[in-house]
Amino acid sequence: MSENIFDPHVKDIAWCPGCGNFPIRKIMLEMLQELELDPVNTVMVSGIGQAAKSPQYIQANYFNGLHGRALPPATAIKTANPELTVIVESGDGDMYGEGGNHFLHAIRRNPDITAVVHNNMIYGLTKGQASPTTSKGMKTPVQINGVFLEPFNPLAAAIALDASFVARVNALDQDNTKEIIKKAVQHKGFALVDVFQICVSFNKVNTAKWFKEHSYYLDEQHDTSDRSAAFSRAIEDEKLPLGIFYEQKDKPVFEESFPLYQKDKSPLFQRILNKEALEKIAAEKTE
Amino acid sequence: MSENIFDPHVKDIAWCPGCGNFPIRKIMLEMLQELELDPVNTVMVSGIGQAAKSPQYIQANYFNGLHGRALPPATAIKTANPELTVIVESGDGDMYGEGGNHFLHAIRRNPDITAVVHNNMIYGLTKGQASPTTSKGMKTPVQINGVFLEPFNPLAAAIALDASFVARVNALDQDNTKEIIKKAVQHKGFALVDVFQICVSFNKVNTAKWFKEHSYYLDEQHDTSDRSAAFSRAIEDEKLPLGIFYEQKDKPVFEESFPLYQKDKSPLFQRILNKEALEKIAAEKTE
Amino acid sequence: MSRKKIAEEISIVFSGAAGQGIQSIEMILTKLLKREGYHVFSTKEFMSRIRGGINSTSLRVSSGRVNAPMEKADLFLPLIQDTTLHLQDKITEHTVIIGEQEVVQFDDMVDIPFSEIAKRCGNKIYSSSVAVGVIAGILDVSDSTIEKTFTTHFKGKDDKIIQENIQAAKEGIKESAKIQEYLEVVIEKDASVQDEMLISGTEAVAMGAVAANVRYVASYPMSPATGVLVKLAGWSEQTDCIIEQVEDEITAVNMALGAWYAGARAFVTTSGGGLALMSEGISLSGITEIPFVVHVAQRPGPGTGLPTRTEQGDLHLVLYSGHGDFPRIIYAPGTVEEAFYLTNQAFDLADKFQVPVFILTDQYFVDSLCNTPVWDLDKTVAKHHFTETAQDYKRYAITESGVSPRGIPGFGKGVVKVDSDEHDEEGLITENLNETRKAMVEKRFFRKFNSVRKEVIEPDCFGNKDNELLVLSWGSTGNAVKHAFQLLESPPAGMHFSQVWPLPENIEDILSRYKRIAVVENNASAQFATLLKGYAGVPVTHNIVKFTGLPFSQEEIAREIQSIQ
Amino acid sequence: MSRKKIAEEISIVFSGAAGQGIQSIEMILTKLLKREGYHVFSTKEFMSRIRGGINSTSLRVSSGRVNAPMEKADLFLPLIQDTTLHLQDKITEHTVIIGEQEVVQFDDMVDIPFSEIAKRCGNKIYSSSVAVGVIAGILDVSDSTIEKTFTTHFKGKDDKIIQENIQAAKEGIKESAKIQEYLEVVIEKDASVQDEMLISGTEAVAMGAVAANVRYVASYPMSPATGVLVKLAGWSEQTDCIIEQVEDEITAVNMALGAWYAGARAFVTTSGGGLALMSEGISLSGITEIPFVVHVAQRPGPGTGLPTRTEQGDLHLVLYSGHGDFPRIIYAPGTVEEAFYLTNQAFDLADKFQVPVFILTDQYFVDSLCNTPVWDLDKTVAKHHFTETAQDYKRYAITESGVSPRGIPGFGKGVVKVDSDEHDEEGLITENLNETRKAMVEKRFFRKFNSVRKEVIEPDCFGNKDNELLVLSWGSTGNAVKHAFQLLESPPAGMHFSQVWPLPENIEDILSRYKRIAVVENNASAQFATLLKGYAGVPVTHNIVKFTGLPFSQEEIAREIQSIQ
Ligand SMILES: Cc1ncc(C[n+]2csc(CCOP(=O)(O)OP(=O)(O)O)c2C)c(N)n1
Ligand SMILES: Cc1ncc(C[n+]2csc(CCOP(=O)(O)OP(=O)(O)O)c2C)c(N)n1
Ligand code: SF4
Ligand code: SF4
Ligand SMILES: [Mg+2]
Ligand SMILES: [Mg+2]
Repeated sequence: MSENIFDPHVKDIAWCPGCGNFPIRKIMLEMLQELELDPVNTVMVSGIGQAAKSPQYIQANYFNGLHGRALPPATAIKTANPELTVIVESGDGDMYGEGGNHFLHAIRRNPDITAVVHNNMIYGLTKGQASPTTSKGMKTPVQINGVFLEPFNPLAAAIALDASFVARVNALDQDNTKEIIKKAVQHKGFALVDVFQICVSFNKVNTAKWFKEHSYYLDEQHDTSDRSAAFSRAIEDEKLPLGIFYEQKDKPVFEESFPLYQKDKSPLFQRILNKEALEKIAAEKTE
Repeated sequence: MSENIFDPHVKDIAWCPGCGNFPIRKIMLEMLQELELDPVNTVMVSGIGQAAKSPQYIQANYFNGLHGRALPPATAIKTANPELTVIVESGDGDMYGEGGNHFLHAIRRNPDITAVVHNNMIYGLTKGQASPTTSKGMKTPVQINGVFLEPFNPLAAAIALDASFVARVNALDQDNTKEIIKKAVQHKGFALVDVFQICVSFNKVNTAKWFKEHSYYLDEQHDTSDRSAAFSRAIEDEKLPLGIFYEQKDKPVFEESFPLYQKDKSPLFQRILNKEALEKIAAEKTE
Repeated sequence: MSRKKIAEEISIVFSGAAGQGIQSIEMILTKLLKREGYHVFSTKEFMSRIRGGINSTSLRVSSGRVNAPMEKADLFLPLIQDTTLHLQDKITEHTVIIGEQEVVQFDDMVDIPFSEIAKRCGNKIYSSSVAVGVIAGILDVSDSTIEKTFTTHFKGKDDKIIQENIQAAKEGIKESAKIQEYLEVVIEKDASVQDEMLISGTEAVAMGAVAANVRYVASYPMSPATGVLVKLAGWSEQTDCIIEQVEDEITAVNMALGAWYAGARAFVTTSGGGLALMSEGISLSGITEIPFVVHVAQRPGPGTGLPTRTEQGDLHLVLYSGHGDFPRIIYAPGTVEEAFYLTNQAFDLADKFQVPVFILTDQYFVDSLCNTPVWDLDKTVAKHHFTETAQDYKRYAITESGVSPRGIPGFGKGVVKVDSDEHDEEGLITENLNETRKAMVEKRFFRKFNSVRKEVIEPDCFGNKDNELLVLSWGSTGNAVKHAFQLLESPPAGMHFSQVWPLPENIEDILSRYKRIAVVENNASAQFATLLKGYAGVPVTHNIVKFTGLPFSQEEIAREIQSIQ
Repeated sequence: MSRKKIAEEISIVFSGAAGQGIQSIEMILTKLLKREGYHVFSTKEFMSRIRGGINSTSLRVSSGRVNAPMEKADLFLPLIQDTTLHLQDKITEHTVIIGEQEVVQFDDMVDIPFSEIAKRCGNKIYSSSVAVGVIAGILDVSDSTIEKTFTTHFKGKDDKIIQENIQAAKEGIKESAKIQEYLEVVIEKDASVQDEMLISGTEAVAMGAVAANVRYVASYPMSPATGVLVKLAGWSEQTDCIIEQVEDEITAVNMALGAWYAGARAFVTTSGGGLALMSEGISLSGITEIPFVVHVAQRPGPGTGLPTRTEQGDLHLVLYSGHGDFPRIIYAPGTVEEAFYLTNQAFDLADKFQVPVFILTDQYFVDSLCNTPVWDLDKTVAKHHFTETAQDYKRYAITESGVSPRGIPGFGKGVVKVDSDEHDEEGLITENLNETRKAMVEKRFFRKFNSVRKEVIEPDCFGNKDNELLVLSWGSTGNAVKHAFQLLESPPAGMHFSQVWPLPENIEDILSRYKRIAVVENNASAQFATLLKGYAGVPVTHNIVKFTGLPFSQEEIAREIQSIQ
């Protein structure tokens, strides 16, 4: 395969040896190349955490913002310039904890962006506290009696919010995962891909073996256009289904809803002041 | 009926004549009295908005906090003193907009509190902008081309979060509503009651007539313990079902999960410093 | 009451419950009087509710520009009985009270049966028009002005309704004869006013943003800042501007930064509580060097406070919101003109210096209306400061000025890496402390601060410059101080700051000439005084503060100055 | 290298990658040395990653209390090669470098094959124990101390493993002979140290909270503040304290206020970015007069900045977070003792005055360890200040002191109404501006501020009080300044502030004695200096600032002082 232009050939990657972020990075680099995207027109957006360091290791534009706050700038970037491909990569704590409210409302907006959530079911960077997706009962230095809270089910929540593309994958199953992320990026609208990721340093419960044993792929019979069915699959909890749960192909997207793009497709940065409009507003005030 | 001790007989209520908050207030006052609660052990918690003024007009303890932030203090109050009855009353903007992240995570905690959301599908106090539940297409001074975003479906979201009690009622159907809110308050765990409320000043779409025509009661056949079924009913959108959608009777509650209450039920304010514990910690440091 | 001659200026106060129509009286009357050639200024105070309660609007009609609150009313027109004595201060023995005796009771008042007259003209709800007519009559407004104004104001309504309203106003003019018994009003008209705009603080800010080519507004409603959002939304079809009402204020700032990053000029409008929530995001602007412009319309805090009232209590919040050290710019307009041009400039400097810029107004300011000359668009700027990137583009190139050329994604051959972690020139996370961290702070904070300081707006000086007493003001209190000076026999020196941060480099020199300095501000803790002491090293000898939620009136300030003169 | 006699004190630096074991070397070694009767102080700096990179721990072992960072290392023990020259400054020509030649290369070094020795004792991972042994050998630590320390340290582990580690340490002692060629170490031991505690800044804060009867911790993890959460969680079964990791920092503050409202003492720990998010909630504490206590462990900003580094850059943020005016208290401990007692007092004063109280530390401070005398619990307080309510209880009764008796729900016959809107005495929303609003601001802000001010902690004075130069410090830099004075021939006057807000009433008097004032602080903008100027009206003539993300060393401060003396 030819040289991947998205690979900046970083010397020192700040993840632990064996971390599940490495296979995700590999998938993302290949995906970007195979979709023939252009680094100059691709923007990676992230919050803060181990997963959120991902854009540091991809040669493209990036906006490495605040913990929990990846979705608002991602939405705005896409809205300000619909010609850009905007991909969010961040952690489970980032997206479902600190960023929970943005998760709710970004889905409602349905901008044409993709959110790849590295779900290691733990707070990695801050050294192993429970995240919203940590399994009940897992003990950590803060949850000393084991996690009590119901784990957040991002798929069920996204389906409840009528997200336009909802999928779950396992980072260690690279081929399937890459194909699904490709579809997510190609999907027009907000695409959520929750990625099972191992954290070798802090999550000793949800290991590679655990993920393998506790997951299976949705089969052909699953109708991805059936919201109720998708929901029922999403709340399965003995074995966790992988694949595309729910997909709406024609859901209107946020940035296209604005009349200014219906008149003219050019990105906002290319537009200059419309003096007449201002003069007209001022003139009305003299009446 | 005897004098209602929860009624402070306020002279001037700051709601518009004809506002749907009045019938809700009536229901709440009667409900509190009929459940034989004691004002001294009842705490009303709210954020900011027209709905959030409700505690001002009820003679009980109250915590009238910040816009969007009713659930964190409510959870803490219940956790610090499980002997109190804690009821949240706030608006749709407050709970599902500004407060969205707390909504997600309060449900995950499942404290034994009740959230009564006055859902007038509009921002009342700030003069009529879209709320998360505003219907698509509704025009407002800010949404001049009509609302584009998918309305937030609080029931579907709560069921996706595996809330322990999820109901919807219509404030104008006082008797049924009162009975359901009573059940919510009596339910052990987090109870969400989304209340259809008219706003005569700013919501000219979702009128009393509209609510009546667009809703019907779930019948006996609906199995409130079936999460998938509850979800399917929650996403119905031609006619909106009313009643209890989903109920889990034995879901463990947040405040009881703490070992300290397993040892001793007394509220935290009654506990004095355990000097020995501190001395022991200090002694370990001398080792 | 004895007959009083009113020359130069008249002050009129309307009061009523929310929803009773004093807002529409204000709107028509100000238009009408401006069209007639009067200078007008109107300001309102109202409760945080949609219906009921008691609100008021105060109007000054004058032969010259008089844009400041006044304490006393020459005319008082209550639509309901004010049982709370809310407006007691406005009424003196000289105040002429006009009202409908069936509704309001005063010992000595002119009874005008508004509703009855209105009903006669076709509908009880025309009583606002009758009231408008009464004032128009006192002020000698021509029938043609009445007709024109009502016709444009009610544009789109049924012609019958318009005519009936005009009729109601004309009946009001007739009734005004009753008032002439008490008042003789002779105010000179000024034809040049007719071509001026009638503008609120809200509109001035919103138009300044439009003049800056604003293309993205992300905001959450919050009084008293919502007006700017509503105005920009209302114009958005003409201005091709994206308007997004977001889920919370954290989203607002983070979206705005995303939009600026992608090359669109973004704007946020909020009040203190909302800004408090943006604190972390403002710090993100600081480290990423992404421009940010926010309008903060202050209201009294802490907490929810008094949502519809006024205060200048968020200066410290705005100056220090966000963790860590980074430069910022704070404008505090005192007139609608300043609001327009400074908002416009806010975008230019935010873009040029890649810093957060704050426009600090308050409820009193945004909700006041006055006439002002049509903006001179030649004095505005709307030029982008970003550059086309080369392939080896580095977002945080170390430069002498502290400003690194700002690229945007998709424009040029390079990629644009912005990072909230400390970073190297390329934008990659760094842990090189002694070199990279140090160099970045020196660039981003020290050198850039000096660059920003070069474009600071000097304070506006007035009064008697040689006096040993200097009276300072900032933001919305500026005009009230200037007007107060006119009430004083021998005014001291005056200085008004429309930019409150950074302070001018020579601030110490400027201020050290004065033996005594009094700072007038609408907050309890004398925030600007503290700022001056902390950064200019000058002793402020008098704090003239007010924190009731109401603005200073000119008389109040005059009294305060007198007491220290 | 020539043989050097080390008396009184030795400084030792370990470096290695994250996960390589320098943390466990630090933990065992400090315990060991304290048990042996040495004063120990250790401080660390590390990258924001879990594995890899390069981190270091600096240890001072001394005959007296020496709790401040030192620039130079007497001994340097790298576990990996430092290619980034990160620690270059620590190494002088006198530094003895100890290492495993296979791993690290220096021109002149003592080769000790740690891994080989470790392997011989049973497992390669025992090499940390070998390293511990080497230092123990140099410092003449007895075998019994080794045995005791390892046994308690590894409590719960397999006996075989413990014995093998002890063996590894003993082998290390043997190897230390090699170092004696270069160094002669004679440091007096102090038996009283043996009974002291070995405490980090983190533990001191956490224990201060425990001593205050903390019952509710609501926090979100954030370096460097997470440690306090982890400690309190670890002890929570003994202390019967509720620990809740919340979804975000906004929840933390609002939950804490709910808990305090219901009568439980609540605590929050965070860093600058998290505090920024709490800004609105802090204002809620201000208007509702609900107590609030938050620990803010500073790190360099803006934005995410340098998550694992140190800075004193959030003073302004803490002082001004929250919109509107209300009193607050800010403590900035400079020693673990201060951290313990002040955290304890923070709860008492928050409860008594019903205000937000901040404990301002930083990464350097919380991550440093030293020995300190066991706390005197008689000097702590844990008394509630709430009252039982009567039926006509009014939450916001107007009082002379500005403090209204605080009732809590369910305790007494009354109901407790708290409101973030401006309210009357009962807690009901008010729009009465001239009376109620005014009275509430006067009570809540002015009078209460005066009450708070009566309990301000005076600065700690040292050095030559009659010198014309005063060197000021606050928070974590205090000790480094004190130690710097010992390096100076003629030290100036020194003053350390462990409370930075409010300032003492007589602050101007205290400071005006000095002709020149230098403020030492770990931030770019000289925040405390600005505060002093703004509120004490004193001219600060020198800002000694550092903003690289590393703490001041005593030598650095000494040099800076010399240059202005
Ligand atoms: C406002 C704020 N709060 C807290 C933090 C500290 N913080 C950094 S990353 C992180 C959690 C990371 O967890 P996750 O998002 O799951 O990412 P992971 O490291 O597991 O990939 C936290 C709490 C922060 N940077 N900002
Ligand atoms: C942080 C913050 N942002 C915004 C506001 C302004 N605000 C007050 S109430 C409200 C919305 C009210 O809508 P909702 O919660 O639906 O209540 P309603 O008035 O409709 O009952 C807003 C935006 C505020 N008080 N605080
Ligand atoms: S801590 Fe976990 S998530 Fe972070 S780099 Fe290490 S293995 Fe990966
Ligand atoms: S604005 Fe709407 S919600 Fe508010 S009081 Fe009026 S009718 Fe009720
Ligand atoms: Mg994670
Ligand atoms: Mg509402």
